[in-house]
Amino acid sequence: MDNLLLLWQSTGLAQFEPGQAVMILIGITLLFLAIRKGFEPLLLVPIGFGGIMANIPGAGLAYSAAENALHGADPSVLAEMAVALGSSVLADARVLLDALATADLSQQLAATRIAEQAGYGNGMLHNFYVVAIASGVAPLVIFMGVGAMTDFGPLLANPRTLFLGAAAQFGIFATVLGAVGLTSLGLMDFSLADAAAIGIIGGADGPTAIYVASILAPDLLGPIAVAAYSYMALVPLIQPPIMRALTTQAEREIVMTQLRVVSRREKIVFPLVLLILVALLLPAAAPLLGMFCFGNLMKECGVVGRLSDTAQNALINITTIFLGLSVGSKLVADKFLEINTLGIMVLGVVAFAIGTASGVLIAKLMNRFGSTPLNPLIGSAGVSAVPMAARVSNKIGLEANPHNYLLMHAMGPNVAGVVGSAVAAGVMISLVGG
Amino acid sequence: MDNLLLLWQSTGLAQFEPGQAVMILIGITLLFLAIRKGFEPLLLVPIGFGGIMANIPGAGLAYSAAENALHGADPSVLAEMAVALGSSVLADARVLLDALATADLSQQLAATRIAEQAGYGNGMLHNFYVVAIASGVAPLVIFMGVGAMTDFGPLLANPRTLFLGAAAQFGIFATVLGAVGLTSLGLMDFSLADAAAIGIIGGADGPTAIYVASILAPDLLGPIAVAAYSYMALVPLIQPPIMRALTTQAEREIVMTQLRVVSRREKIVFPLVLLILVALLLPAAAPLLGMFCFGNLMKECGVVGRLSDTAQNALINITTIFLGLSVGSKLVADKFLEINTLGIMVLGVVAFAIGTASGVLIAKLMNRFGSTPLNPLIGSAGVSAVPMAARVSNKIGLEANPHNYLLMHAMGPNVAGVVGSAVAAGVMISLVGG
Amino acid sequence: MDNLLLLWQSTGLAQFEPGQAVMILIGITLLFLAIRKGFEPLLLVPIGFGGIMANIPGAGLAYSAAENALHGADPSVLAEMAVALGSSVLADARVLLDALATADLSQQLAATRIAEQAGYGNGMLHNFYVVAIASGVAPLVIFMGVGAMTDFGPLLANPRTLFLGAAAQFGIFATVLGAVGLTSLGLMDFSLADAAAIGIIGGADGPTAIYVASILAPDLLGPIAVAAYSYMALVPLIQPPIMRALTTQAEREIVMTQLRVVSRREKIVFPLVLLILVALLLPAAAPLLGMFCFGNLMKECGVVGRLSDTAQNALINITTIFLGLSVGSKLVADKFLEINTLGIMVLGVVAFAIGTASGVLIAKLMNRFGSTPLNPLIGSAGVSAVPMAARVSNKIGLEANPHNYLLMHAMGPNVAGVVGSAVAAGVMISLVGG
Amino acid sequence: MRGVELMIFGVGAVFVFLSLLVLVTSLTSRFMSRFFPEMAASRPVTAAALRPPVDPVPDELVAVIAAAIHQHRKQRH
Amino acid sequence: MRGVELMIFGVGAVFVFLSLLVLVTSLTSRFMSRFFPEMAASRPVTAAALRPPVDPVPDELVAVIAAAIHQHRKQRH
Amino acid sequence: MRGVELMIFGVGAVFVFLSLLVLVTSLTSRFMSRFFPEMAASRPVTAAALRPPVDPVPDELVAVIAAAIHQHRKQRH
Ligand code: NA
Ligand code: NA
Ligand code: NA
Repeated sequence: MDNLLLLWQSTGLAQFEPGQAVMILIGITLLFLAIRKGFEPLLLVPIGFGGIMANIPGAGLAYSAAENALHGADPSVLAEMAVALGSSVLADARVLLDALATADLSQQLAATRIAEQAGYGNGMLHNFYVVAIASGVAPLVIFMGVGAMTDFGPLLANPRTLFLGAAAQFGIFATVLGAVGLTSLGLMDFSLADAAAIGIIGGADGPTAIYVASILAPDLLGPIAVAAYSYMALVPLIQPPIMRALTTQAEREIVMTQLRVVSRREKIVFPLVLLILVALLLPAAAPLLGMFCFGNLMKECGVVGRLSDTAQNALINITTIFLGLSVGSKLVADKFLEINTLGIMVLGVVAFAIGTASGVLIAKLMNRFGSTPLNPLIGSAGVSAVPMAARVSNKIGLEANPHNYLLMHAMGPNVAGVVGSAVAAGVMISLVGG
Repeated sequence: MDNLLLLWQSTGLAQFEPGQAVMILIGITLLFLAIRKGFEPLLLVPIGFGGIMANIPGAGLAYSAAENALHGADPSVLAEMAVALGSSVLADARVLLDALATADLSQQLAATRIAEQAGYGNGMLHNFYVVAIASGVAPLVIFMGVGAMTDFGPLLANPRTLFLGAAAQFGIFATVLGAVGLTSLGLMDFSLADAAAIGIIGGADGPTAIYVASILAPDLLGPIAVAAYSYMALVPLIQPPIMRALTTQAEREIVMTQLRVVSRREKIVFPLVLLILVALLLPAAAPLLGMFCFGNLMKECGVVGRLSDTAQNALINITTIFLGLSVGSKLVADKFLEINTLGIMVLGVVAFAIGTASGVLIAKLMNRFGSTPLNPLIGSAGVSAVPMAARVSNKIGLEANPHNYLLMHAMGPNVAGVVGSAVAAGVMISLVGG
Repeated sequence: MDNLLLLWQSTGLAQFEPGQAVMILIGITLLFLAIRKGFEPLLLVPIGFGGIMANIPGAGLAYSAAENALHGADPSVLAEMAVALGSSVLADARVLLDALATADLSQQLAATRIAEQAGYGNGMLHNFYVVAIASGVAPLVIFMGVGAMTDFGPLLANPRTLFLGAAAQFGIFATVLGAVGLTSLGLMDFSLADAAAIGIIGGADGPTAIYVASILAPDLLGPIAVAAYSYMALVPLIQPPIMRALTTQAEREIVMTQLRVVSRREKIVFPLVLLILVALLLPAAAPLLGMFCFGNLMKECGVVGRLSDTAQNALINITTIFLGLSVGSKLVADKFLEINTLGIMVLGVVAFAIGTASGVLIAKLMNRFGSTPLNPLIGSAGVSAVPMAARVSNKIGLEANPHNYLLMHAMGPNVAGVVGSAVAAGVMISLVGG
Repeated sequence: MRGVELMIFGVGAVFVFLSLLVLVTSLTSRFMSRFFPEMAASRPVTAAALRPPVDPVPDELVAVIAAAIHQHRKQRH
Repeated sequence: MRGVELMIFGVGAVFVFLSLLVLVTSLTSRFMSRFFPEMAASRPVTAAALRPPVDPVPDELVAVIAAAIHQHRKQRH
Repeated sequence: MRGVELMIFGVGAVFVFLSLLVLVTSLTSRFMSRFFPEMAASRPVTAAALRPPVDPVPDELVAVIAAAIHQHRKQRH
């Protein structure tokens, strides 16, 4: 009989909380969007699945050993941990969970040791998170792989498009302002670091957003990553109306001059030039842009083809699997089902919209005052979201002039947007994370 | 002269113990079986080689820093470690090794720190074991890869075959009973957790067996893994006599109706349905079945082909190499050359036999009382050992009726056996590991 | 205004030290040599790029959390860390950095905890170094991959060539003597362990050199790795003059008898024989030669093709990327711009030259006193540097006799050189590292 | 807890779980073949992935999350 | 520090950085096309990698490092 | 311990080890070519891997382990 009870108590049904059911539904929704609608499936399939696993009641896959011990709620263990955390011995599990979250390093170590002595361990997804994200390594490795896939040719042929990549980052900082504003209005509750992390969603660059969130606002990492990848998938919906509203038919018809051929040597030198500029001016962006430039150099130098291939395939794929599952670990009900999550979703789309608009407006300006014609539609590609945003520019351009292929011209601002958001990330980390 | 002495003392010859020589021979035997006889070579080659390396005298590749310090037997270090472990200062190395094995976490940390201060480090294989198996990650990653290689189509076309996958797990629990019985007869010395881990050998699923053993009985992991993979390789020898003995010629000739076509959508939904059932009922199986379902969803959803490819190739291969070497680290003479190992080998083959028989018998029952014909030979495939067991069913079927191809029909119970043993593993961990 | 100051102070320009600029130039030089001159690009591209990243001012990518905290030089943190390190509270950052380097384990842990509490973290490259090199795993995994790429056929057809692989290691030990000599003359400042690590450069084997340096002289790892790979790339320049000077035209024209066919079984048994000899005589070489033999067995046994493929491709490539970046982390100005580095560069080339000469001289001897003709040009291939050194033998041989292809004959001593330097490494670790 | 009990409960739990799986799988298959039959085997799922989405799904996602949070907060307070 | 300031400095820093990158990139491109024009597109870089080096570069590397160390030591003492 | 000694013992150890390897390798090759000659080069080893094993090897393995354990226990007690 005891066995039956033990079995029943160990089932999920006996331990289910409504929030977990809701989160499992959200996980299924993400999988649906990824599989049926083609929303960034490479990330959203692992994230969605990880989110479901994180909310399996009683499994504690997303919790650390100490959190699992507190969820286990064995009275004697609770009492011991309360002492370790400097709380009242009578404190209940929920209070202790809050105490654990704000405890200092040595208290956390003490609590962890008690939990491990009592037989509790880290959940699988928690371990993935610690190794892949908390250490910072997974976003950096993905950025290296992205670098190894990036062709800076169109950017080098027309370096002025870097300004468009800068302009589109305006959305990032406007969103920070928005987040701070919502907080001062009492509608949300974001610290400046939170606001900075949320703003990076507007950079339309997944690994950058995850990297910054893991440093500045780990608690918000789940919603930020979900928002970033969701909106990146929605670029073909979000951008066109803004692009049409801000440009005239005449502007959309502008034919740009063909890009010059860029030599192999220029392409080899560019990542080094960028790295040295980072070294001189923005060390906080060094990990992200360093790995990005390293990947690009491996690709362009032509003598380490097997390393470049691995960076673009086996390594980035392995890392993506664990990055996605790790992000999923941040979709536990307690941390995701907050009013802040809604705020993040709303602010994220605003950031995208402002970034798109800024890119288009600056492109208009450059067209008006520059010497060579520049179709403002390529401005929107400055938000990143490679290569989706460039394809959108191309598509809207073709609507206006069926013989005007903007794709290669838009790839310049598009990769500039990747650099731009990494730079913005560095600036944020310098100013806020210091 | 001192140098010569130093060189000589550092040789293996000066430090060889007979047990190590024996274990090296066993390692060579495993390699011979793997290479010449084709016994599950993907695992037994790394395990056998790891086993040889683990027993190189003086190298301490399979030991932790603290164990290496105790084997080093420097008197002052021993005395310090004896204090840390709460033993008598006069205790010799063997006593301290036992004390270390049963020490609590903080004593182990203290002993480790002393060993590291004295210049001892973890052996290479020990590090592999900690990272790959003690963390649980390697079996889970292999299970993900297996999931990405599994086609649930035959199972979905005939879901009743899941019962066969359940029936064949009877061997697991009968073996637990056997292990407990042998212990109460005083022939062996297994705790209930040991017995549970040994039983899982009957699940005929390598990663599941390693995963359960790493949780419930890490000391027995070496023999359990060796037994599991050896017997999986011997499925074509163990199963046929049992299958022939329990079926009539008429039953073996039964032709089954062709399987219906299963839609892509059903295949996509199945891993999610299974995951949710796990979430509701058996959280303890969530890591294993979660990763398995994740791998399968990646394969079936069709939108993350590059992740699925990596899970089936680079990632599972890398993990297999380190998993095998890590298992080898548990083949050190001290831990392997116990009477218990013999008991595990014998119990393992009994588990296989009982599982096979149960599968066949339930299949006979289902054939008699079901509406559609069911060839009892596919029952034996329920033990897992994909795809060997299904091939055996096919082969014995062809002997009875040269035009009766059972392979696809046997794949249903075969993959059901994988699910079944993971479920059994979850049940074990809930009931015993709590 | 504060923001502007904060931004400026966070730039690299405000924090640049001349040494860092110099090291960035050296990094660029390494990249130039790798990309334009084809100097071992697979390693020197990651090493060079890592070296640049390690010297980005203010980023601290190559430093541990404690080092970053000391570089941060916040007075209250410094004071706390001074206490933890047992230094005077008034000690400045430079003094404390020295104290940290010589602190014992528990002091280091205490200092690290203070640094982490104060918000400092490990640099990215430092983490790579700890995981890839300090653990020893990356050189071992690369050695496994090299094993899986090595064909022992030519060696087995003519086992006497193992003597050439032994002879060429004379350079290693002569260099140790040289390093000790330079120290006793007061020109350099090398401990015996340093000297041993430097000598291994003469083994012409990158992973072996890195492995030994990481154990015996981690501080010198950067220059040692750079010297090893640079000189391996320079084999076609360094060896020919020595080979020509030590041989007569008649010797260079010697045609060797064709190699016998080696059976598959002999190739399978060889790595096991080698492993067992290591086990009996030289446990200190067990990790290196064990992994090497394991890789070779995976290749030759023919039943684990997918593991062997992965070891030769995805796994070795991934490991090479991180190994290279990790070595780069040792190119920080403070540690690299020492007079010792120059000494290492000079001693390295001397080691190469002596090894080449010893190989050629012993080959002459074997030709004179042996029963079968042996072209002394293949002696130089005994230094390792596979397959470059064997190609050089072939090329010089063709100069003397345009129909005399020595390549296959030189592959025997060439792979013998790999084994020989791993053996020498084991001897060093036994004698010096004990 | 002894071996016999472990065997009974273990085998029982495995059978219960897999029986439920048979049930749920059968129901799901029937449900899907009735309500979401695949149009034609020739339209691969990957095609959908390459096609940009055309309906305003962000609203859906936000709506789902909003409802979820609302309900969650209500229950806690 | 408040949001407005963060926005001003942040946008400013991004623009300054990318403007400098435009400048440096343009200069580099011009410099390279003038002084190191590529001989012919048909000579791939990988060819260089396979060709053994022919000039005594070790001297170069050692010279660079020697000079560097010299300068470095001078500055510290 | 000084450099000279290290050189002597080091070179000596390397030569001893590799000489033994020459010896053992030669013996093994001779032994194998006499007692286990390969039937025909055309039968690849992988074929054996795919063929299910036909002799009752589990007995072999169990026998080896049993003997080993027996001997091991005898020596310890
Ligand atoms: Na961007
Ligand atoms: Na099974
Ligand atoms: Na060598």
